[in-house]
Amino acid sequence: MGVSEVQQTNLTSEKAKWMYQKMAEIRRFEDQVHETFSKGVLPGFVHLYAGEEAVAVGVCAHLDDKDSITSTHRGHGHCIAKGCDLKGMMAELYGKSTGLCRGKGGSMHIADVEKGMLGANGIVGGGFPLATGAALTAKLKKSGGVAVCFFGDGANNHGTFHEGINMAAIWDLPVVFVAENNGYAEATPFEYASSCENIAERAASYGIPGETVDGKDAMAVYDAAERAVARARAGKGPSLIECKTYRNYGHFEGDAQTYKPESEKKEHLTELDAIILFRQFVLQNGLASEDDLHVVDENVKKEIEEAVSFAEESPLPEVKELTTDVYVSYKE
Amino acid sequence: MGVSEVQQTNLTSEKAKWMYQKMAEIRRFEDQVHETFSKGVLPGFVHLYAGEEAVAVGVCAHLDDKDSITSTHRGHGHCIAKGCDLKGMMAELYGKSTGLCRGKGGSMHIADVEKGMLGANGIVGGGFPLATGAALTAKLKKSGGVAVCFFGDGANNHGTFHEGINMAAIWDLPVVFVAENNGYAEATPFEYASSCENIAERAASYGIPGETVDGKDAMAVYDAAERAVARARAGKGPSLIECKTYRNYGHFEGDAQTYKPESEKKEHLTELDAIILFRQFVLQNGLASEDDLHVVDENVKKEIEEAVSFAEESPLPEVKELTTDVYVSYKE
Amino acid sequence: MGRVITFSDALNEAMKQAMRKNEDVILLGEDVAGGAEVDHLQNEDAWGGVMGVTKGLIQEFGKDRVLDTPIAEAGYVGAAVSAAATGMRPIAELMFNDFIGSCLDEVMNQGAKLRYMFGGKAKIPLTIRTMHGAGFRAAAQHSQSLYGLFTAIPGVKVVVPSTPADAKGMLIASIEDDDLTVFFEDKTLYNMKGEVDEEYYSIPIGKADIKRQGEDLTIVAIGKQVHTALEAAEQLVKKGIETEVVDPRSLSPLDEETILQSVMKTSRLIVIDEANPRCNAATDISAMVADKGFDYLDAPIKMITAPHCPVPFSPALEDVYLPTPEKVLEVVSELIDDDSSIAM
Amino acid sequence: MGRVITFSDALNEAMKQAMRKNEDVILLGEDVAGGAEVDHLQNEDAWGGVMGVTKGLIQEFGKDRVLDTPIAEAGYVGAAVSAAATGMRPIAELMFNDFIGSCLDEVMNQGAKLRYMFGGKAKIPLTIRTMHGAGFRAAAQHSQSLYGLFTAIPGVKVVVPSTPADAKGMLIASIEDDDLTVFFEDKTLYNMKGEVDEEYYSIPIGKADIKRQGEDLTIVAIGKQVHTALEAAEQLVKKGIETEVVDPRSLSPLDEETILQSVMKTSRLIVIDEANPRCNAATDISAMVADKGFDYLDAPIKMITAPHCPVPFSPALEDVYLPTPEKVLEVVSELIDDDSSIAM
Ligand SMILES: Cc1ncc(C[n+]2csc(CCOP(=O)(O)OP(=O)(O)O)c2C)c(N)n1
Ligand SMILES: Cc1ncc(C[n+]2csc(CCOP(=O)(O)OP(=O)(O)O)c2C)c(N)n1
Ligand SMILES: [Mg+2]
Ligand SMILES: [Mg+2]
Repeated sequence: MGVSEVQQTNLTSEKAKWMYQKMAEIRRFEDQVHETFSKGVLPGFVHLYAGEEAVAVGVCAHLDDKDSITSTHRGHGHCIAKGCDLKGMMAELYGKSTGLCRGKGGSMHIADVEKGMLGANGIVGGGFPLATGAALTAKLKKSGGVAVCFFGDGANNHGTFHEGINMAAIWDLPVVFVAENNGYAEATPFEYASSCENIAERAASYGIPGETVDGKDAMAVYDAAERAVARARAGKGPSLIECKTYRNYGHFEGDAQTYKPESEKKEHLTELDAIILFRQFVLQNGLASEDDLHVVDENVKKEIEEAVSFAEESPLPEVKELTTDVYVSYKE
Repeated sequence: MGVSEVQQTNLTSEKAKWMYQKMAEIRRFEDQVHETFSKGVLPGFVHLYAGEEAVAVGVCAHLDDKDSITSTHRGHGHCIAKGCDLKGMMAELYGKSTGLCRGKGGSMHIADVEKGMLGANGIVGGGFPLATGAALTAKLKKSGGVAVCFFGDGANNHGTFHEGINMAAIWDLPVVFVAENNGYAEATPFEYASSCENIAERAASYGIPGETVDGKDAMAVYDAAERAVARARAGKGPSLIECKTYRNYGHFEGDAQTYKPESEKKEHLTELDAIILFRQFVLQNGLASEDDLHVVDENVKKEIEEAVSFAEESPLPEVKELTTDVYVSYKE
Repeated sequence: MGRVITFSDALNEAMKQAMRKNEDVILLGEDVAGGAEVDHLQNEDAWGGVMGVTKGLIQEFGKDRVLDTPIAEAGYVGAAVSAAATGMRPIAELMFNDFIGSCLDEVMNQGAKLRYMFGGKAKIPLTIRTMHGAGFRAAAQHSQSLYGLFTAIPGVKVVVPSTPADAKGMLIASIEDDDLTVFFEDKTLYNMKGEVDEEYYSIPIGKADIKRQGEDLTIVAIGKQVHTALEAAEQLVKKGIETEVVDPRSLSPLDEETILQSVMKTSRLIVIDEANPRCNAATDISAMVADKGFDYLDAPIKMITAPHCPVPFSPALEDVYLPTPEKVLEVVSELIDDDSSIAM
Repeated sequence: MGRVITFSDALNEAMKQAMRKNEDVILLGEDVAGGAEVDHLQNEDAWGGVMGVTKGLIQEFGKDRVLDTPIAEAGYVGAAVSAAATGMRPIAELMFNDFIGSCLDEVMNQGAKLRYMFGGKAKIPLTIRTMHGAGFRAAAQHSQSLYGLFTAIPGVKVVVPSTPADAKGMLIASIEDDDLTVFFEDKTLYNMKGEVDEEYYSIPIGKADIKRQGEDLTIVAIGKQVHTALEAAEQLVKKGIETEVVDPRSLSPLDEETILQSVMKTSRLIVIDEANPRCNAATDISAMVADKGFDYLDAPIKMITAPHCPVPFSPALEDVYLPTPEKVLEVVSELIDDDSSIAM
């Protein structure tokens, strides 16, 4: 791993700043949630995305609102990269009525269908069929949209991986399957649970392209995603991209992470940090100045503070909302 | 396809005759069932194995009672190759109390656990986890046994394929996964539903050996199975063998098979017939004489006739058996 | 205008008309075209489903709207959920309801819950058609009646029609409905004939139908068992007992009102449900009446169901597995003594 | 001899003792060791399950008997079914009961039916341990109570303990049992403390426990709701109402006898089940009593359950989702007028 070797990039300065901002938003959002959670303010199971920012952002840089993504239990990063509102997100984590899901979903089900974010998912492997279905709609409606399925190394052994990818492949659907291989599924190492060396190898079973990239390197992800999204939009079918990455926090908040070697943890918090790496890349390529990035950092800081205040000040849902929105219509 | 090129074989004459006999038994059993069914005597869904004999027999030639197999909805051939009693089988198809399952299972659930035949299965893909579990027992109990999972080309797209094989691979379990690629899942062609060209290619996803053989050629199956079973018994883990084959009858009894080209059907009933091919092989290699095989044929004919009489004359289960054998014990 | 057609043809017509009306309606499932991709079949003799219920749809609507799927229930049912959430109005066929074991997550945790979990910001206009029921000699894994399992899931609607006319109208209603509906088709009813309007029409989900009027006894029966109840009712006439047969038609929502009103009138209730006896629709309906209709009741609520065992293969056993008019008569004689006055 | 330990420790002890006693007992599931394969953890600080319930088992029994599985519920639950059929006595942990969507087939169509379909020539001594229940802010896909779904399946036994002592004794009984048992653990009870014998002991499956004696009212409550019932009962004493609290402990088989005897004594029944209201264990028990105990009843049978909606995330909503002692009191006041004599 290291700074991307793509030194001549055609990344625009605007896009680079957008990427930097999104990565910074994710990091700060997650650090904030970590802190808030540790104070006992936040309820529930919370799985943080910090450390994996380059994946969500490198991929979503190629998407717009007509494109869909399916996410995982570790969904905040995907939400932010897909353009969801930070205030609505934070309020959702607090279970407030102003949350993206009016407080009914929480961290594990955070979603914004209008933005094409089809939901975090509490079920590992739940996203494969859903992404395939969204791509089917795009194909039948000729919307030009693509669907991206983010999934973990643990999910790669679930049956839905096989069923979803095979179906997308036989129907040449516009899907990009993005493995976030962070080395662990809860406490279980990837190497133990998976009979393949790289998830990308499994693409061959479905006759689709598969490649493994350094998931800490936003530009490596960006480039691979560019090819895969282009292929999907051109009607040539799905691809699989495996991003080798790492989660900075525990599996969920409260996990002591005894299964991770100390050296490994440390390395990822320092020289292998995705944001530091991307920052260097942006500066070296003159895509933004230190000052520019400083402004972004400050803005992000403010955004997150505002999101917290918004969440704190928002009202809880009213009791009568307990049974609404189960159905569109239900004759009692 | 054609006569096996393995002309120097170390197959014993005894084994060759056993194989020929089992293949003949399967064919005649199925032809008989086809006839009986068409008279409206037999109830239910019946899926015939005729045409695919070389697969079950070529594989089971390496197994004994301590080994297990899991089967499919098309299970009669596996039963016979694994040594199940023909009378008990036929009685089961008639729903008689003398059936292998006392009439409670029928064709789709025919089983004989003592013989290691863990059941036909009405659920496509049901066998992958079951074979893996039987292999786990063999490994933990150090029985030296292996488990064979027979499955169809349709089943190869089910999630359990992925989950079962991955698990067997990471635990180095003694399983042999045997694909019976007969080109169709009901009316759906293999090429349409599967994104791989050959099922055997998918073995690579699990880091296990995969090979495609001519499933009409009993010796090609026999040889591949020999390697795979030896590997399993040696504790080296699972393998996948794909046998290209064909079913002579419809998906189930009553299927008009409009989806099959006439020429294809005809070819398989004549020059590509597995039994004719194996007969030639046996004779050419001096493993048995025409007379020997004639005796086998006559015996098989008698066996099947006896099985039919036995089934016809056997009593139906008594009404009180309706609710027995749901549990070993159940405090009401 | 009405003609006499089969249950199966009524379903076929419902799908055809719905697909003509709205091009967002698509059909997917195993062999729903059935060989659409086979060259020599292209516009001819494709299966149209394992029982032929979807015959002819591929010819009229083409491969984009009638999709044969791999044997991957989680895959295609999950895809249908999401296609529904993103703008289509799919009909997914789960060949046998017994196969729900391969895709329950997609129904229970995704399709049924997305709308709620997303705070109302999604809808899932998906219809899952599926075959159920014993009596076909199809043994334990192809004969179950699992509507109870789905009725238990908030976010799912459950329809179990008993006649060709109901089948057509309620399938159209299910397709038009903006929620996830599981639509049950008893495989032994496919050949049943009945009068069915030619026009496109829908029957509201959640409205029970009184299939027979009576004052002495209410039988609520589900799906095919409506006919068991009607047969029993005919025989009971001879004993001077007039039976009201209520066909709920949908189990979720359940038309509690109609059931309660009937029990108010008759004071006696039998529920017939061919599913296994525990936590099924029969217990659900009984319990509802034991609460809300307790004061109307003059006798215990009786349930006639399958026993607590899998569906056996042998015809000798399967025939005693299912409810029959005779069993109904036996139970009625427990409820109403021959010598006791009915209108007591 | 009895010591006060947690529900979680009671389960842990049950597994340890059962595994010591019989080497065919193995444990498999996701993270049940939890990093057993990580070098630096080998004999130390492995997770022992997402909630730590199986902590220490890998150290004592090793990798052959405590198997971390991939995230492949159909795969490992199906493997456990077959391992059971071929001579092992596995405990498979399904982390959350909500994940049954990924492996229902293996339970419903394989594990539960093999014995019957094979004419009695197999047994499936498999215990599936699984976590259920709301109140943990775990939202719609990690908070369900799905014991009703399993109770409906012939061939499955269903255990739902409410105290540490019952948890230990019934888990041992489940492991010893020759049938497929699904054992439910309410995640919000893990820290509950209670007296538990140190010895290896078992409590028969199918025997209800009367957790409190009373003459005026019967409450049958499931799992954690036993404690809701007991709390309510304490408050009812002040109103002069003596409540009998029956804990069925297993839903399949269900101890109908004990429930009916209690209703015979009290003439009034409330069932508390925190599952969604349709086709659940509450309807099952109510319906049973509305049939077999109808003549004992002086009042409608009331059910207190969750509403027909998924489990919401927001604490503000989840707190009103679950049954509470207050709700019980409200329902009791409907059943028993303040001014009416109780022993009427
Ligand atoms: C079907 C299912 N099985 C198990 C779980 C419990 N679980 C939640 S996250 C997780 C690990 C997921 O690992 P991975 O896919 O690598 O994603 P990561 O957490 O590393 O991002 C598990 C086992 C679940 N939520 N759903
Ligand atoms: C889970 C499941 N889905 C669908 C079916 C219906 N079905 C029975 S056999 C079959 C085709 C199986 O094809 P294949 O695996 O190729 O086996 P073959 O019949 O060709 O031997 C299908 C779809 C089933 N029994 N189980
Ligand atoms: Mg991971
Ligand atoms: Mg096939």
